[in-house]
Amino acid sequence: METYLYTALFAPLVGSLFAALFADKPKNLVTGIATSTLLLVSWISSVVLLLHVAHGEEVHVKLMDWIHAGGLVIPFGFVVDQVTATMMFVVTTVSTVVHVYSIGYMDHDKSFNRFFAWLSAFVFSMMVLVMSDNFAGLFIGWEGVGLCSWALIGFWYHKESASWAANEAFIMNRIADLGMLIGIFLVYWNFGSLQYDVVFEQVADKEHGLLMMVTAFLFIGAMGKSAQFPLHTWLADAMEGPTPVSALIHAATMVTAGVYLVIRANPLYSAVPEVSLFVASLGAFVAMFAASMALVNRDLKRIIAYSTLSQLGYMFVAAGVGAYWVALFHLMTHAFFKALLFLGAGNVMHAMDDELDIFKMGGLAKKMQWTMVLMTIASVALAGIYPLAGFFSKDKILEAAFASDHYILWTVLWITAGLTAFYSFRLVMLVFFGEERYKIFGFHPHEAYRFMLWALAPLAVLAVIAGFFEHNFVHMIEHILPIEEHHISALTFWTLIVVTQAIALGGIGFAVYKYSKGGFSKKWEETFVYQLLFNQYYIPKIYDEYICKPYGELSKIFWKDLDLKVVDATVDFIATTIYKSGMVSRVVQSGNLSNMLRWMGVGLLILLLAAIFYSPVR
Amino acid sequence: MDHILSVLVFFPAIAGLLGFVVSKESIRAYGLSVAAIEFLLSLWLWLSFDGSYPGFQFVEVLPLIPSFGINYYLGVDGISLFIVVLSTFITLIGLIALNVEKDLKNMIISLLFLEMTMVGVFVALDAIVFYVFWELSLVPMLYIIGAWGGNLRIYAAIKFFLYTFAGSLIMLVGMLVMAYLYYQATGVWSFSITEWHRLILPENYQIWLFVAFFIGLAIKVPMFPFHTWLPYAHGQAPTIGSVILAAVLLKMGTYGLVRLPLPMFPDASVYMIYPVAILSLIMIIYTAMVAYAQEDMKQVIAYSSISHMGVIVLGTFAMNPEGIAGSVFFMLSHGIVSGALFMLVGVIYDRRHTKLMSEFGGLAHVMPRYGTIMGIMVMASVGLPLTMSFVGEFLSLAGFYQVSHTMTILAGTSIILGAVYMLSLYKKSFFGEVTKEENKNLKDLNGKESMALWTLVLVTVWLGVYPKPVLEPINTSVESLVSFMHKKAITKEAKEVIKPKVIEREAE
Amino acid sequence: MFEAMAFYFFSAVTIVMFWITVTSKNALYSMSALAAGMIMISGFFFLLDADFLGVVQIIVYTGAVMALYAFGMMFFDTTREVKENIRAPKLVFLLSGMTALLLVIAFVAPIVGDHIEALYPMVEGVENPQAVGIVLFTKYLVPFEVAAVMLLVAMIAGIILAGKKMDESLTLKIDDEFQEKGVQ
Amino acid sequence: MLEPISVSMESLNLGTLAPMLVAIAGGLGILIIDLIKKDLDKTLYVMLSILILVVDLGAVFGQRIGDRGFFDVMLIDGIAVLSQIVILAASMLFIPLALTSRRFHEFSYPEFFALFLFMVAGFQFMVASDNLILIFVGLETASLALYTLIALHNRERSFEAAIKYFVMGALAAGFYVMGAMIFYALTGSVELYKIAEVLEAGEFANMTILLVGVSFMIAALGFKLSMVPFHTWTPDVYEGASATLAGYMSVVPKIAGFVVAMRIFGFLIQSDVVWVRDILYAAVVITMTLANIMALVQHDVKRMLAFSSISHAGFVMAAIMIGTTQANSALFLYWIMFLFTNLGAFAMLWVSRHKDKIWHDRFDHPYEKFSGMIQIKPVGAVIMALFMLSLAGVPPFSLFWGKLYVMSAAVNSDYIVLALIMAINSAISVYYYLKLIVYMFLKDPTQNEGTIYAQNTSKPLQTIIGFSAFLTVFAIVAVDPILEIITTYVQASGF
Amino acid sequence: MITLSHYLILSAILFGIGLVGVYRRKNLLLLLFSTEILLNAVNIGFAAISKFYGDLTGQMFAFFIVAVAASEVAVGLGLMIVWYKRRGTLDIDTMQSMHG
Repeated sequence: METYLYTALFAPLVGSLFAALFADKPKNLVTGIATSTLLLVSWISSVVLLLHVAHGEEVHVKLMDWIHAGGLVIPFGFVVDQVTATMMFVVTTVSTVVHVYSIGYMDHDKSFNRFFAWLSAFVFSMMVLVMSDNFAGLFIGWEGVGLCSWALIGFWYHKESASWAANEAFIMNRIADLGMLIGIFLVYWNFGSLQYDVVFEQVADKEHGLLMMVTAFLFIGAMGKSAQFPLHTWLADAMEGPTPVSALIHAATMVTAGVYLVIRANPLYSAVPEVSLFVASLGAFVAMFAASMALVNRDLKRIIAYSTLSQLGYMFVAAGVGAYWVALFHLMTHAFFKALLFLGAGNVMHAMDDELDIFKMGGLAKKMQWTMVLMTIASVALAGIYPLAGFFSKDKILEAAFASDHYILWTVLWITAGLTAFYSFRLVMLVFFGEERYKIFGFHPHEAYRFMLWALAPLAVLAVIAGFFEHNFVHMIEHILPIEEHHISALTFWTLIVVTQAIALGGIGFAVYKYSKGGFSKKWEETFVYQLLFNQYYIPKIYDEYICKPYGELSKIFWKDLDLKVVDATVDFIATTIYKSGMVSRVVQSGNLSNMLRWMGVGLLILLLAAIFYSPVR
Repeated sequence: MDHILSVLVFFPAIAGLLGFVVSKESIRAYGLSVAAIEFLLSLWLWLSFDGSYPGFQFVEVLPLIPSFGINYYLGVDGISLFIVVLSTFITLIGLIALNVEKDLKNMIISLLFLEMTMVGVFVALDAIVFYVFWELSLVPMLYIIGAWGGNLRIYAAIKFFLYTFAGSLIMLVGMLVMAYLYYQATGVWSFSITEWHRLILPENYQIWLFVAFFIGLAIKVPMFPFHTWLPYAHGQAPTIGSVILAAVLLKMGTYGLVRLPLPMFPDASVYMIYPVAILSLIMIIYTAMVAYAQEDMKQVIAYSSISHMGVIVLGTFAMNPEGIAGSVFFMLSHGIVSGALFMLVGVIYDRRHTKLMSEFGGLAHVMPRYGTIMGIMVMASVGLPLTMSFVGEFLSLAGFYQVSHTMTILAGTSIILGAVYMLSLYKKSFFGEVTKEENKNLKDLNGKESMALWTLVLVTVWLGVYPKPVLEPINTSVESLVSFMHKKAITKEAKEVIKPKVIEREAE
Repeated sequence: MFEAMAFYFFSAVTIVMFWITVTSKNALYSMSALAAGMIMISGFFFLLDADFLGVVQIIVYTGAVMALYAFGMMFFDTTREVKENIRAPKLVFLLSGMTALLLVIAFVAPIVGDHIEALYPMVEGVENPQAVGIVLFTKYLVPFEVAAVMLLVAMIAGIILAGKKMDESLTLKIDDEFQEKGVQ
Repeated sequence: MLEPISVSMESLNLGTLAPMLVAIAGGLGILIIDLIKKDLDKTLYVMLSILILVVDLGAVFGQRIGDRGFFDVMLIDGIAVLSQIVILAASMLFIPLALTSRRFHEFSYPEFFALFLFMVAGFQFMVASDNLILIFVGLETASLALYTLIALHNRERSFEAAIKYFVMGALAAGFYVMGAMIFYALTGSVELYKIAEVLEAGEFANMTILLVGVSFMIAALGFKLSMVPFHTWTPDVYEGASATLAGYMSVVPKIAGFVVAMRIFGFLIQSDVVWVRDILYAAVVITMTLANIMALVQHDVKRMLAFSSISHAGFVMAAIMIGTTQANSALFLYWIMFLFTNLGAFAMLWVSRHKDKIWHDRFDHPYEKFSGMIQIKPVGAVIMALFMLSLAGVPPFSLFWGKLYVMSAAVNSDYIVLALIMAINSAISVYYYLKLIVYMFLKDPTQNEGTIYAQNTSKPLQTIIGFSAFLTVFAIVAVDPILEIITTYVQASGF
Repeated sequence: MITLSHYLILSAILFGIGLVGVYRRKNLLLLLFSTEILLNAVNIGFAAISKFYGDLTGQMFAFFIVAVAASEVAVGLGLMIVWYKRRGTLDIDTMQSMHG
């Protein structure tokens, strides 16, 4: 099995390096094909591993020692257990699809080769992240995906907004990474190791306060990567990157790393309900918060991005209430339909010459039939309508929240479900149906390449059927994650389903109704609420005004006023004072003999005065 | 070979002297061959080094002023070995990428002399010999900055020289006091550092001496309020000067901290952890912010150097093997990475004769290979895992975490702030459209530059992925150093703070 | 009594003379006063039983030195009033006055001389020049000879400095070609 | 009546006089040769002088340490021998510098060499006696000869220098005799060992008067050693004198002065007269610092070196103030190291001496003159830089070891603050030495002709400079043996 | 009764007068006069001490001081002559080409 493990892990790296060789060469289809093939290889290995571990086995290997200093020993160790295998499956599946899709999507881009190099590098980092058997290895992947995300968001670096978004994403993530790093230090100094198994064994012996600190700091890391409030702004801006990137990184995989971390560290989190509750509450808050922003946004990709954010909130709720397997399950299904949604959006963008304003679209269904179908499937799944994948996972989350007596959370999530359904179909309606507004703006939409659509097929299929594998999933995952038994009556169970379905369908219905009639009136756009939501609660502005600008100004002050005018000037002042005192004291050296003689006299007089009036004790 | 260290020290100097004879046309080849031989010698030193033995190896002793206890005493251990290798390596790389036309001969000869002094500092085990090389290193550097630098070069060069010289003189007084105390204790004059290590002093003496040594070393590092010479020196120095200054000369300071005050004054070191840590924190955060405000690419990197040196100092004062080994490793990685960054800035400066970020933009379009390497090095500087810097930074911070949680969190902001200024540098210069006409036809890296830079990239990644061959000997020596300090410490607090290995920790 | 009277008399005259020497604007007065002061000092020497010294004082100072000075004055044409631009005269008097005052303060206190023994005692009945001669040519022969060398040096110095050869400076002459015999 | 005095020749111990007699006889010989045949070449006199100095040096080595001679007037102790060696070595290095390729006035006089030898003899007497009379006479002999030597350079500035030096010297002589008179008044003796004995026996009863006397002595010797504020002549005289003589003056009269100071203040410090210690402490610090900061603002290298030599003298005075054996040994070590470096530096100036003032209407050696020297005359520049670095105390050049040892002596006697002040002063001093290096190495040349830095050069000069440079660089090898000898000698003299 | 102190005080006063001259005089020749006064003042002291201690050494010293004074005059005049020849004045204030 080790071979499969290493194949799964290193195949993307090989592909990445191979593509990197051609990075500054003109487009070469080989890079796309090679990387996609290698990813397929990786996918196959992952599937093999998944099947292998499905029955409770575990593959654990140690490649080599990485860092060894003092008592700190960090190996390059990899473990494939059920959680990892699931993650690997998700990652490789989505990324294979994205790779193939990108061959078409990036067809005309001059940096075609570079794109594949980075994309594969991302997959490799993600694999390291999920496969590592220790926190440090996790951190490698963590930073690695951050790097790749930076490079891919800023892929079109000639665009100011893209490079800005890339840096924002990286720096935001870094803030969180600091928390994560501190968490790792805490783990090391208190558990003496960074290996998961060693650490988790000792959980029972450790103080509660300590565990709280550890989990809190680790969660700060997760907040950054999974773009939770208040570190969420980068995700929307990250949509500057090419759409396959958004699909892969900012929907399916990287952003879920935070969830993965919480799931992975579940022994720690289960031991501290306070932090778990916080995780869940924050998740619920973000779910609603993001959904609300998605309601009014006009940007095709940003809407999807907010929906991602919202769904991540769901996952955290699940993880927070202890239903780790549900979180993982939702993570998986979400990856499929969200990637599908994004890639569909990519098709639309392509057709619309990278126009993103959904109000400039409309009626595209005629031109882009298949895309419309795919995106609708994804939207339905996202809305959580039976029998698509989204239904199973989302419903479980609501159920878990309800069952753990967190009714407020449940309510929030329930409302959010309605909002989700609404904005999803708002998007579908505005893009594909209604008036053909694109004609006003002179676009000539066309359907994407056939093979790109075929590439999306697996995702579509998975988005539809993944939910039915719930039991297999549970069966597999129970080897590693706690499967809690809900003690809710069948009646409540069914009521919950019905209520949820109702609000989701209601949302869809409202959207369809409203937008088939031409949407809301202009007045609505002038209301405070609309403005608040449209400006993302003014949070980016606040960050810019109260953090970025003061930081820049403070830096300037530090440099110009403090470093140059105080610290350096002090040094120079000492030097010039000495020099000036030389200038002053050269007066002694007047060159006039009379003065020189008098100076001797002065010297003598001083000595005599000292002789007579200064008499130290002998 | 018993005298390999002497050979290592004096080979470049002798070669430098002979270099006067070599004709102007062939001097580059000459310099390269000498540097290459020197580098191979240092590699040989590494290969014949026994990584599992913590003490000093290849020791050479030759009396110089026996009546006063001054000996020509050389030796390497895991801590100094790699800095020696780094010195020879960076000199070689610097020479490969050297892009100077004016007075090339003088430049190469001074570089060779500089190499002698650098190696000398790191292998010296006699305080006076250490001091000799330490001071001597200023002279060629003064010349390099002053003769090939920018407009303010003379100011910068003098500032550099005077500042360091003043500091080291205070250190010299400290050394003399130390020798005297040693004489009082044993009746024998000795300037041997290893002998000094064995001398146990009362705490108040330790503190004063620590301060004396610390001032001298801190100026070189450069620690916070003493750092202002560095931006000038870097800003004005030619590329090769900055490279060596950042890569090796600054390391003298931090190396000195590990070699001198720590084992000599363990109690004072523990006593001073907080003041030093606060200075380091100011250094980390404040200079990172100042770096962000810079308009000149080179100044950004110069200030970033200071910021990173802060982490190194912090790691040194962690007083546990993790921190110290980490900081020693960070010295190496900082040497490679900042050296590479300065070299990269030099590349663009050679082409455009400006370093202002506002003059650039979109360089990634015009010079993709250059942009790639710069990107890698920027990321390495930011401390991305699997680059050398991460190992060092991680260990340094991890080590210091044991001393103070809050301070480590504050120090950890370096990974954020570092990203802030480095990425904004990268964005301003490399991203965006090419706006300036002059930038449109810039040539990408040439063969020399590529070779030098890719080598550095390879090393950065190699030691980031597999630091073991370097980290292990360092760790061996550092562990013995820390347990030595632990044993030597006289106060209870110091005994508590200085933590040898985990196992020993638990045994007590 | 005679001693005291003589002392005070000589003292007064000497002080006045020297005061004139240092303050007079007329160089001739100044020199004459100096000569007179010197003679008065020789008076002290006789008073102090240092006959030999007294004679030397008169011969060397009042004779030789004064003659030299007189020659110098003629040469330098300083017989008439000397114009001197004296800056900060108060400072001058403060400095010297304070110095003298402090010296006086120091000397007023009697010297405790318990442990002093004369190395070369004045023997009763031996004439002073004789005694001096003996000491000078035994103990102080070396300084005496060195003094001779010193006088030789002074003589040579005076001769070559005042000599004609100094009028044309080789140092200032620009000589571009080096002559092998160029020492002259 | 007096009894006849019988003196045995052995008790006179004429060997103690031999070195000085050699020098005096040599001087007279040169005068006689000049009388017999005029217009002999200066090379002859140079070589004769060197030979005489060699014989002189031989005689010094022949002296037995601890001898007193000639009714105890002569005192040949370790420091006397050491300082004579330094004096003679410096003289031997100095004299060949007369062999320049340009003509200068002073060397056209055979009397120059005679006076020079008399001066050397004067210094030798000064250091080889503890009789205040002989010290005085020797000092005056040497000084009067020196004034003349300065003036013989024969330009207006050198006369000015000589006159200033002379007048101030006369005042200092007045101070000296006043000091001596007070010592005599207190002890009835003019011999230092006797003075010390009497004072010890009287338990320093007349402290105030004694201190007044010491004040005068400090003033007098302070003038010789150019301690602030008695230093004012130094820069002017160095500037007016020829570079070579300035170099000589910065070394030889001072070592003689140091020895006298050691003799006079040594016993006072050893008998714990704290006042002397404190005053010297202050004087040392002021001298070092003030001279240093004044040197910072100079425009002329020679004048800068003048101030720097004041500062170095202050540094070394500290050794006398400390007064331990190590300190006194350090003094000699320092001065031997200083000798080569400083003479070398002045010789470099001498080599580049121009008769026409190209760079400055006042100075012969303004900093601008040396700008870009590395490109025109690299070897010269490197050697000059070596001397500058050595003077600055950059290791491993000669003066560093002197500084190290003096500072160590300070530290070992618990004068840590003093050591720190010394360190700071060294740091300040670096600036002005560096300034020359900056001009030489870092600035662009103003002239392109290589000969401008070697106007005055000749083989002997190059040899001397090369020799000095060699010693400057490889001083480390010599430190230990020299130190050993010095320590033995110093210990033998009871310091 | 005239004691040693009387003489010493006289000596001190004369020394002070000499100092006045040295500090005050601008004419080199007259300045040289003043230095003679300094030496003479000390000579009185030496002679007096010699008398009161009954020791000849003081007289010896005085004798040598006289010799030194004479030599100084010779050298001093020589220097003044060369200076006068060049500049035609003995005023100190004209002698300031070197300063700073």
